[in-house]
Formats: sequence, structure tokens, C-alpha cells
Amino acid sequence: MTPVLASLRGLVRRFGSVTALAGANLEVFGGEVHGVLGENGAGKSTLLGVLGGVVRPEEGELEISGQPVELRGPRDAWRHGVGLVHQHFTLVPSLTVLENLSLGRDAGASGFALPQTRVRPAAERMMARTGLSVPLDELVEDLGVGDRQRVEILKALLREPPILVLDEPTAVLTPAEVDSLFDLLRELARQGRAVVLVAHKIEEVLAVADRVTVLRRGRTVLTSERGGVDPHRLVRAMVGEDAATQTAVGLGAATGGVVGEASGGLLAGEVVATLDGVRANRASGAAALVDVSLQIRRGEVVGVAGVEGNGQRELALLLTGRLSPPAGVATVPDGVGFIPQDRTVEGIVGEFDLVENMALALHDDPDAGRGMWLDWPWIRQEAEAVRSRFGVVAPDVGARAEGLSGGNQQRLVVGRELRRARDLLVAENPTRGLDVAATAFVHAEIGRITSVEGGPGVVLLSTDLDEVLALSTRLLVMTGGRLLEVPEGSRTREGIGRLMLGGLQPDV
Amino acid sequence: MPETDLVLFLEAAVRLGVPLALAAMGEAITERSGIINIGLEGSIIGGALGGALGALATGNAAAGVLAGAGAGLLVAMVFALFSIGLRTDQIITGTAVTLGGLGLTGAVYQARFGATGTALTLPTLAPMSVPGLSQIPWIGSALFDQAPTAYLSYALAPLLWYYLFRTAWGLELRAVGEAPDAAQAAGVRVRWVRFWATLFGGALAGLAGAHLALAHAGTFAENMSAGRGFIAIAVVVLGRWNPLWVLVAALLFGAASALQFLLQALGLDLPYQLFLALPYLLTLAALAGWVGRSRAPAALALPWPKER
Amino acid sequence: MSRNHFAVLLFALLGLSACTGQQDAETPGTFRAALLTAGPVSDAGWYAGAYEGLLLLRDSLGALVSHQQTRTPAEFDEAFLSYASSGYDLIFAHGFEYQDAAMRAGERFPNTTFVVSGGGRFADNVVPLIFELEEGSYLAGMIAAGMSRSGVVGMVGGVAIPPVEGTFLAFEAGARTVNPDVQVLESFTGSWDDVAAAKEAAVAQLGRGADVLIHNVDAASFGVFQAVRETVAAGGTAWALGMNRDQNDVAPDVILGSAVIRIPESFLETASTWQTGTLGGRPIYAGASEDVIDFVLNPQLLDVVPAELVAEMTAVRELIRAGELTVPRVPFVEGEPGVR
Amino acid sequence: MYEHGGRTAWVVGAAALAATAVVAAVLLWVGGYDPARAAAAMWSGAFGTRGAFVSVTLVRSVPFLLTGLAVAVAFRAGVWNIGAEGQLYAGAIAAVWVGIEGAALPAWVLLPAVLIAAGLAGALWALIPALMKLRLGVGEVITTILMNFVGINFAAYLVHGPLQEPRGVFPQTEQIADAARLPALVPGSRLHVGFAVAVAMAVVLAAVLRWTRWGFRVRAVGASPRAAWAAGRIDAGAVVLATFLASGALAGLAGGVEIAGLTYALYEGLSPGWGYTAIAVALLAALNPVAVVGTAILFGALEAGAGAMQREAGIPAVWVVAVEALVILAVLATDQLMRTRVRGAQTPGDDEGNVSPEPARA
Repeated sequence: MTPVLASLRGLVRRFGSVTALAGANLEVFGGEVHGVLGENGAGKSTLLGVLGGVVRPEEGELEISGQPVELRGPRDAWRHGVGLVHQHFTLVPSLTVLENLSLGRDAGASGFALPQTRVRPAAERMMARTGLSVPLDELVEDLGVGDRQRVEILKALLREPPILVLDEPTAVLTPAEVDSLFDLLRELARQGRAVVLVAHKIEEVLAVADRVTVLRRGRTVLTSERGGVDPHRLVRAMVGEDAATQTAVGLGAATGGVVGEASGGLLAGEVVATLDGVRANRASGAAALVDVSLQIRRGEVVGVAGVEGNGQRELALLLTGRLSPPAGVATVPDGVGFIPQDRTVEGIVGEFDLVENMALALHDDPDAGRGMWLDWPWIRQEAEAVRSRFGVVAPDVGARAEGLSGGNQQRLVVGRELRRARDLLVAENPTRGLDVAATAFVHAEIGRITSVEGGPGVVLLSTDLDEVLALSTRLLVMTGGRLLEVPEGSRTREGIGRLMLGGLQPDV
Repeated sequence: MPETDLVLFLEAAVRLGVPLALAAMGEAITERSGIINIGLEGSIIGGALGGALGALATGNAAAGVLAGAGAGLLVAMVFALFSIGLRTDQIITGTAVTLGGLGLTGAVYQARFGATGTALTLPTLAPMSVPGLSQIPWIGSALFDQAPTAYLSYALAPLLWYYLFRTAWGLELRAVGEAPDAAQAAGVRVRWVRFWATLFGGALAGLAGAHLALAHAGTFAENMSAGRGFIAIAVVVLGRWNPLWVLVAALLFGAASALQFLLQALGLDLPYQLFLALPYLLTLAALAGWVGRSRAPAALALPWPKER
Repeated sequence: MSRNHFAVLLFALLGLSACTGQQDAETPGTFRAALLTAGPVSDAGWYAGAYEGLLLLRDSLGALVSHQQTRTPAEFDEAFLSYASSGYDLIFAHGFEYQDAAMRAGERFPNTTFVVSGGGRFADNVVPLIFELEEGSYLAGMIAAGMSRSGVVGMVGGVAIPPVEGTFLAFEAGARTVNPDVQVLESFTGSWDDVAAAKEAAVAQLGRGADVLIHNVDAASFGVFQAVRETVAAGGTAWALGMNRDQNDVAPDVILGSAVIRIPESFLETASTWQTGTLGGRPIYAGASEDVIDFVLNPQLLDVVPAELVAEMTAVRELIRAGELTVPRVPFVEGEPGVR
Repeated sequence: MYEHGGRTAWVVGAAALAATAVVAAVLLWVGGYDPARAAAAMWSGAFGTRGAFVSVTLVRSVPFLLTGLAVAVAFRAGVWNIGAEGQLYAGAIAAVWVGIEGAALPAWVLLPAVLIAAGLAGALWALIPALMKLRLGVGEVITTILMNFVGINFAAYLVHGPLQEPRGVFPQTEQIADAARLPALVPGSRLHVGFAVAVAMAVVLAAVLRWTRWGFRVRAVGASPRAAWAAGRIDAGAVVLATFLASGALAGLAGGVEIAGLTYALYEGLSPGWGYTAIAVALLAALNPVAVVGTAILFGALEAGAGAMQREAGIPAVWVVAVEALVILAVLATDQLMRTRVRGAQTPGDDEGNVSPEPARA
């Protein structure tokens, strides 16, 4: 048998009152791709953090290549051959891609050398080998989420660590990129390295992993060869036997299937928003939207698929009135809800409590006070309503939002924005990073509001094809700053994928 | 302007600009690591006193300059221990370090030279003329007939530029100042880098103080730093955190100061207070004009790690 | 939160005062004198002289003395109040800026006497002490003009306050008696401690041809001397003049002489007058006739100053001492001619 | 917002302060001064008697309080106004001008006019860096510092030139009219109504930040400009401009109150750097306006005690300054250690152990 490259046993780690790890185990062999599954909050990222030197466990043992080690920081982890690709980006935005790739590499050993000149050819070779292509000389801050994810992966790959750990690397990649990444991971495993992969999507893990470990509530509940498990067994392990039946509805979306039938049969209502020949530019001056026209009616879910950075962002900002077009006409209603894709940065204020985060949406609402004064008791009621109706798990509405789990933060944002979306809801990747249950919940809510008489229209911008396919009554593809209508016959992953490839370079 | 006046003006501009350049280049490195050291003034006055005492003790101005750099470094170490070690607020810590620096140097001075002070005569660093270059018309004597510390500042600007933008160490430093979490994830020792960057800035500020005492004034007086630490911080911004531009900005600032003395000596009967404001007004205009959207290091002045 | 910060504060102060000792027991009948300065007494100049005066009161008259350096006008009233209400009899406020606050304090504390150096207003217990340094700088001007080969002399000042403007006015007048065509340059640096700025102001004047410089920049004066020294070292000819105290030994190679105020002696004289109960109601003028102001030639450079010039200067000094020559000054005391 | 509490925090705090007291004592002892006398003088000068507390400590706290509020409100909106010093001078200039020119007016007109003019002038002084920030994208940290130097020198120019007292001799202005002076708050003391004005401002500011729509927007923009814009549809530019002006007005008011309450005339060097110390005052109060009252009194006490250390213990000003610096460092370290201990126990992060990034400051 191949050697055990990393072994984590009996890990315990608490963050304040939250116990993230309660005796988790993980054993990784050289030559395997090891999938780690678990609900949000199950402790996946913390477990990987321990391996990557980011989190120090309170109890438990860590062995790498058979030696007990204590990792005092990421630096130690690198030294022991562990390369961690983070879920949240750990790039320096104001540096170029190449500089980010060079950072920390050979640190200290050759401090006065010109690192970029040596890294560039290596980076180019790695890009060619993996099919992950990024512009090396652009600033990271100018890149979209997908490109940033590619940089993160390249950064780790370039160091060719014996143990490569990837935390949700696929969420923002195109299907083709996911495929080539998986090919690469398998090749790395064949070379004798160990690859640890965390993902939400069971099918992805099953597609690539040799073995699977499932975490629930900070404990390892299952470790098995790929052949020894099926999706339903994994789901039961993830959510627990009792809850499994209740979340069965979510399983469909999580495994790539379609949840029910999209409510496309309903008659769409009055027009609530219109874009007519609209253009928009990026901060750099490059064109982001080229002559876009669109009408949205009540009750319809307009799905917009596409690779990150093709103008979806600008489209969302236009529709929500946060951007006015330099050319063309945008007519948007007042009652717009907006679920931004990066909830920790744009959806909530971390240091605000739930009530104050509710006020973020309500502060200019005439109902929220009299004259210049705010009616906090009323806003508190609204927050309470969102908390109970949308199942936001928090001690009370006075809790700081940054203390909530990602899924609960998203529930808060979704609940708040649904309340605000009297006429229109614009959602950017609303389920990214959410677990099965939370994803199902968001999907159900979108379906609910659009099926009510006089409900709002919904624009769903998502890079997740399964999601768009499942929810949309009308399907568009955004590519190169243009909107393309998806013909009825092309409503498949492959069909959409072809349309998406039509124009990957929006900057002309 | 007659030629001699212009030459004298340029010479004065460089003399006044050099201490600012030294302090500001050091602060630029410190700030690139995400630390804003408002206590720079304390390092400068510490360097001036350290330089004076060192030169008196050894009878050697060069040894005094080294002592000055050491004193500036020590003051910066206090700042670093509090702001990096304890993660105290950098602005308040810097304010306290400036106060403490001015107070303690005064106290040491009085303890050494009596409560009513003395007019101290120090061994000085004589100007060194660079053969050939100092003969260049107009700017030759201004740039190349200066104290050795001036040449140090000319040399440091490109060296520091190379360090910042062309070496792995410089890349780490910038990353630490922009995104310490990301730098740490890449294996960089954030606090270590910041600590050394702060000490380096303090040592250069100490050099600036030693230059004031040993190359410029030839004496020490309480408060003789006269706010140069704060001006240096402005110079860093004007120079966009780039050592080359910082040198240029410091010389421009020196020129603006020199201008007021020239105009007064020319007998222009203008209110001198307005001249004193001139360097600041020029800097404001320059900021409005070209520095514009240049950005400070993103993590500047933020304690790290955020939680502990 | 604020409550906790209060607690921190209390902690700090309690901690500091945990080992509190008692203040000195008051000796009944002891005369108490205080000094206020707006700058550090370690300036080896204007404030240092006052501090020496305070120590002289302690040593010669057995006074209990105290000193406070104030930083802002807002502290003036507070310092007067603190001293007056804790039984200080005589308070020297060493600077014109104290005058308004002294007048207010004088009204409130009739039993305390306030002496304001360079003050412009007076009352029964508020006494301006006017140092007529102009008399010394007038003589300095004569020497400057007599020694200048270029016919250009310079003055470097800190802040344009009356004592400085007065000395510069007199310097210029003195210079003109020797050379009516003399050109006089004047620069201010805006600071009393920025030695580098004082030096650059001096360098700029030297560059404009000035070859004798006088200063009134207090602690920063060394910069002026340094500029002159460097000019000499570079082969030029230039001289400097000292001010406020005898600075001849500060740069004995370039300082021809110093215009001197004997502040300690003047303080002692004022305190003695107070002890006789006759101080108050009018300003005290302390000048050459009172032997408070003088011009002292540098003995080491006596041979470079022409004997005729020395003789001329000495003659004028005697005239001034005898009250037969009035040196121009900026009048600022209420009731003086030219003062509204 | 953070919370203090717990026994460890107190132990840590006490230890830090004890260490500082020891360091200060050793320093003074080495310098040849009696630390016990110094401590006693410091205490008596700040709190020793009712007179010391009311007439000195509280009086000294007024400029700290108003400039501290100016800094606090600005920082709350993420506006890094380091320019309270210059704005204070602008306010002082306006106050003295109105106070002299308006001598014919009755007190109930003149006094408010003086204070309003001071506030307006401070706001006007802040308008320049505000516009440079919003229109030209020039960071306010440096422009406000530069504006300080301009303001200080401008005031110096005025007292030597256009606003010089009528005799044209002393570099100060004429005294303002009696009707322009703030009456005593506590009869027989030096404490003027300006203290009450300042405390009222603190209360008003706290209420505005907590209870009004505008105050909420200020907090939202300060906490997360991106979220304020994306989720709150808040026009950050408008909030920044309004806050900058309000901050400038408060700092200007500080200058006006100092003139109308204490000095009655404008001098060079009116402020020894209150506008800078204000940053410490505001940050120690965690930018909470009501807490600023407390920290301002702390700094007032420190200054009052420093004066007494010179007068009563014979400790030279330079030593006093050094001890002041030590006390500030001690309070800072204590405060920080308390926060760390308490927070360390409660730090939630999210359930993955990640901590969200904080918005950049400068």
C-alpha cells in the first residue's frame, strides 16, 4: 500500500462557543485523491486549516510523512510539504498575478534575486499543463472571481507540494476547467502525491476522489473507498439519518439534478424593469456591457448563465439602480432586492448586529421611522421576522452578523432582500458556498415569491449551470458583454456551454 | 535670479531636503509593510541627541552618525513593541512615542548639560566634494558638494527601489502591507517583516536626526527636529511610497523651504508666516495635481492579526 | 465603556500616588517666587536667564521657588491661579504673551505681584519688566557696520515679537550711525528651536553678501554661528554677533561681541524692590543705565576690531548709560509716547 | 464594539499600570527627582481638590472633548480626519473676528454668533480636504495634516498682520467683547459654559449616531463602504462630505470655545496639538461620543497633573512630558490587553474559523 502522507487524529478546536472540530480524523495516502464532504459548519475548512498550518488545534495529533509535527503557521506547513488552496482568497489584490505567484516562494533563500523572471516560465508551463489560464501581468484586483480561483490553484501547484489541499476549488470554474483540473489532480496522485479535495457537490467528489471522508458536527463519521458508497449514503452521513429525509429535496440540486419543474408555464405579468440599448464600462474603461436590451416581467425567473466576468456584475448593478448607464436607457423599479455574490463584503456589515443589518435595507424606508429618526423597535421586529421565517440560526437579533455561519449570513441576506423585492429581485450566485439544505431553501424561496400573484420578477445570475437550468423560466447566456437568448432546444449543459464559449474575451 | 542666488538656493534645497529624504525613505519602507510610524519625530530627535552624544564621546562625527541611527532605531523599537507586539493603535502609540522622544531627549540633555542648557559645539561631518560632478554648472555644487549623508540618501533611493520592486524580500514587504493575511498564507512572517521594516525606518530617521545635528547645525538643541517627522510622513505620500519619488519629493520640499529664506534675504517684504506655509501649500497643489489616486498600502495602520 | 476608561484612569493615578509622600511643610513667612516660561529653560538664552534669576532669588533671598513651562495661552490663567492661590507672592511671567492673563489675575489676587517681562500693561500689582536690549543691539549694530566690508549686514529672528523687532530696529539704527548706506537684511524662521532653519536663513543672507550677522533666535542661534563659521572655513570673511547672553565663548572664532541682558540680576533687583514694598503701579525699565543691558566685546577677537570703532562704540555706550542718548525702540507700554 | 470585564482583564490592566508606574518612578529617580512627590503632585493637580478638578482638569478637558468628538464622528464614517488642529485654528480665527467686530451686539446674539462662526469656519477648513478626497481622490490623511500647518501659519500671519491688536505691537489680536465671552458654568470657578456645550454635543452626537437615519448611514459607511453601497444603497460620497463638514465644525467649535471661554484673544500657538491628541482621545473611547467625555477628562487630568508636577514637585517640563507619554502608553496597553483577553474568549469568527476582512483605513 502507498504510504500515509498525512494523518490527523482526534482534533479538537473551538472558536468561542462554537466547536468547529470535536475529534475529527483524517488519513491521507500518497497517490490518492481524497474527497472531504460535509455540511456548512461541519468543520471541513477548519480541518484543512489544521493541515495547512492556519488553525492550531487544541487537542489531537498531526503526523506528516510519519513524523509528529506541530505547525505554527502556513510557513511551517509549506516547509512540511503541505500546499493549501483556500476557500476564501488569500491573494494580494494590488499585486499582479505573477507577483502573487512569486510571493513567499523561496522566501529568504534568495531574497535579492529577481523572482518574477524565474516564476514566469514555470507559471506558463503550469498553465499550459493544466489548462488554467490567467493573465500574469494583470493586477489581481482587476480579475473576476473565477480568475482569482485559478490563481489560487496555480499558486499552490507551482510549488508542487507532496500534499495538495484544495478547499472548494470548483465553485467558480467552468465545466471544462473543472474537468481539466480533475485530470490534473489525478495525474498528481499518480505521481505519488496526496490530494485532499473539499467540495459541496457530492457528484464532483465522486467523479475524482479515490476515497471519501465525511464530517458532521466536527467529527469524522465516515471514511470509505469510492466504490463503497453511493450519493444517498453520503447525504445521510452528512446530515444525519433523521434529517436526511427532510433534505432529500435538496439532494437534487446538490447532485446536479433538476428540482421539480421550473414554473415556466405561468403567464408572466407586467414589465417591471427595462434595459434598452445599454452600455456600461468597467473602472478600467473597458467595455463591460455592449448594447444590452432586456425586459423583466413579474413572476418570471430570468436566468443568466455565463463565465464570471462577462458583464454579469454590471448587469446586476444596472438592474438594481447602483449603476447608471453611460449610454442607453435603464428603467428600474423602486422595490428592488439585491443578493450580492460576496455576502461578507457586500451583503452584510460584519460588525453590525442582525437588527442593524436589517436597517441597512430599511434605513430610507418611510415605515422605518418618522422624519430623521429611526424606529428601532419596528426594525427589530422586522429582523425578528426574518430570523424566524428564514431560520437564521443566531442567539438573538442582537448578535453580530460576523459571528454567523456562512449559510446563516446568506439566509439573513436572502430574507431581507426578499422582503425588499416588491418588484424585482436580482441575485448573483445566491447559493455559492451554501450547503445542500441552504441551497434548497434559497431555491424554494425564489420559486415561492414568483408563484404568488403580483410577485416580483427575478433575475438570477449564476455560474452554476445546474442552478440556472433548474430555476429559470427564461434562459439567457452572458458572454463578452452581450446577452444571448438560449433557444428552447439548447437548454442543456452542453448547449449553454457552447454559447458561453462564444465570446470569452469581453474586452475589445 | 542671478546665477549665484540660484546655486545657493539649490544648495540650500538639498541641505534641507536630505534629512527629510532619509526619514521619509525609511518611513516609506515602514509604511509599505503596513505600519504608519507617527513616532518618527521621536526617532529623529533621538537620532540628533544620540548623534551629538556619540560624536562628543568619540570625538568622531562618523561614529556619532552611527550612534544617531542606533538611537533612532531604539525609539522605533519602543513603537514596534507596542504597535506590533501588543497591537496597540499605531496613531496613538506614535503620538506617545513622539512625546516621549521629545521629553526624554530634553531630560537627558538637561541631565548632561545642565538645566539651562549650553550651546554645544559638535564635531561635524564636513561636506565632501565629488570630483568632476561638483563642477557641473548650476546643480553640481548643490548635489555633489554635500555632507556624506546626502550621498547616502542618493544611494539609498535606487537601492530601496530595487529592494521593493525587484526582489523577493521587497515583494514580501509589499504583500505584508497590502494583505497580511494573504502574505501569511503564502508563508511570510508578517510581524517579523513589519518589525524590521519599522526598525529600519527608525534607524533612517535617526540618521536624519544625526545629519541635522552633525552635518547641518553642528549642535544639539531641544526640539531641533522641529516637526520634520510629520513633514517626512507627508513626503512619503507625495512620493507615492516609492523611494525614488520620495527622494524627489523631499528635495522639492527642501526647495520650498529654501525658497522662503532666499526670498527673505532678497528683502522681499512679505509676511514670513505665509512663506512658512508655502511648502505645505505646494504639497497640497502637487497632491491635487499628480499624486491624485495613488493609494496607501491597504493594510496601513491596521493592527494585525485582527483578532488574537 | 466610558466607565471602564474612568476606572483605567483612576487606576493609573492611584497607582502613581500609591506611595504618596507629603509636600514640604510650609515655613511661615517664607517668601515664595514663581516663574512662568513659554519655552524650555534649557535654551541657553532668554528662558535660561530667567531660570537662573529664579535660582538666584532662592540662593540670595532664601525664596521658595517654583517654575512652570506653559504650552498654550489657555494655561496662563491656570498657572497664575494655581500659584497665586497657593500663596506665591511674586510671579515672574517671562514673556509679553502673559500680559492679558496677568492683568486678569492681578485683579483677582491683589496680594500677589505679577511681573511680566516685556509686558505692555500695568496695575498696582502687575508690573511690566522692560528689558531695553535695544541699547545693546544698537551698539552691536555699530560694530557690525564698522566691521562689514560689503556694507551688508543681516539679522536672523525667530518670531517677529516686539522684543525681537525692537532689537532689530535698534541694530539697524546703530549700524547707520557708522555707515549711513549700510544695507540690512532681515529674516524670520518662525521657530526658536529649529537650528537648521536658522542656519539656512543665515546662509541665504551670507549668500546675498551680508558679512556680519546678528540673531535673535534664542536656542537656534547656533545655526547662525555655524553658517558664519562655515563661510570662514570656506575662505570667506564673516562675523557674527551674540544676543541675550554673553555668547562670545560659544563660537569664539567668529563672534565679535554680544548684546547681553543680565536677567538674573534684574530679577534679583526686582525682587528686592518688591521686598521694600515699592514695586508696582509703573513699568520697570531695565537698560544699560541699570547695568542690566550691555554690549560685551569678545576678548579673543579684540585685535580684529579697529580701535577707533571700539572707542566710538564705548563712547556711545557711556552716553546711553548716562541717559543722554535714547536708542530707538518699538514702544509698547501703555502711556509711553506713541502707544495708544 | 467591545466589552471589558472579567477578572483576568483587571489583573492584566493592573499589571500593565504597575509596570508603568515602576518605569516612570525609576526614570524620575534616575533623573534625581522624587517619584512619590511627583505622583502626589500629579494627583493633587488633577483631582486633589474640587478647585483643581473643576477649574483645571475639566477646563483642560474641553478642547480635548470637542476635538475628540470631531475625530470620533469622522472616524465613524471612515473619514480619517487628522486635521482637527487646523480646523480648530480656523474656528478660533472666525470666533475672534466675530467677537471683536460684533462688539455692538447684545450677548444673546453675539455669543451664539461667535460659536456658529467658529463651527462654520472649521467646516469650511474641512471642505478643502473633503473636496480633494471626493473630487480628486486624494486621501484625506495627508491633506488634513498639511491643512493643519497651513492653518497654524495662517493664524500666525493674521496676528502679525490683519488681525493684530490695534497698537500693532504684540502678535495677538484685540480681546473679544465682553458680550462674546462664555460665562462661568460653576460660579467662582474657571469652568465656563463651553464645557456644558461640549458635553451636550457629545450627547447629541451619540443620539444622532444611534437614533437617526443619517447617523446610521454614517456608521454603515464607516463599517463597510461596500456593504453600505451594495446592500444599503447609501451614497457614500454624500455621507463622507456631511461627516467631514460636521467633524470640521466640531473642531472649529473647539477653537471658538477656547477663545470665548478662556483666552479671549487669538495668539500664535493657541493649541499645543489638541487636534492630534484628539485622535488618542477618540480612539481610546472606541469612537463612542459619550465615552469621549470620559477620555477627554482623562487627558485633561493628565495635563492638569503635569502642570502640578512642575509647580509642586519641581519636575522640569521635559520630564513631565516623558511621564505623560508613559501614561498614554500604559493606558493604551492596558486597554488593548483588556480587549484582547475578553475578545479572545468570545471570538466567534464564522463557523469555519475564518474571520472576515476589515475595511482598509487609510
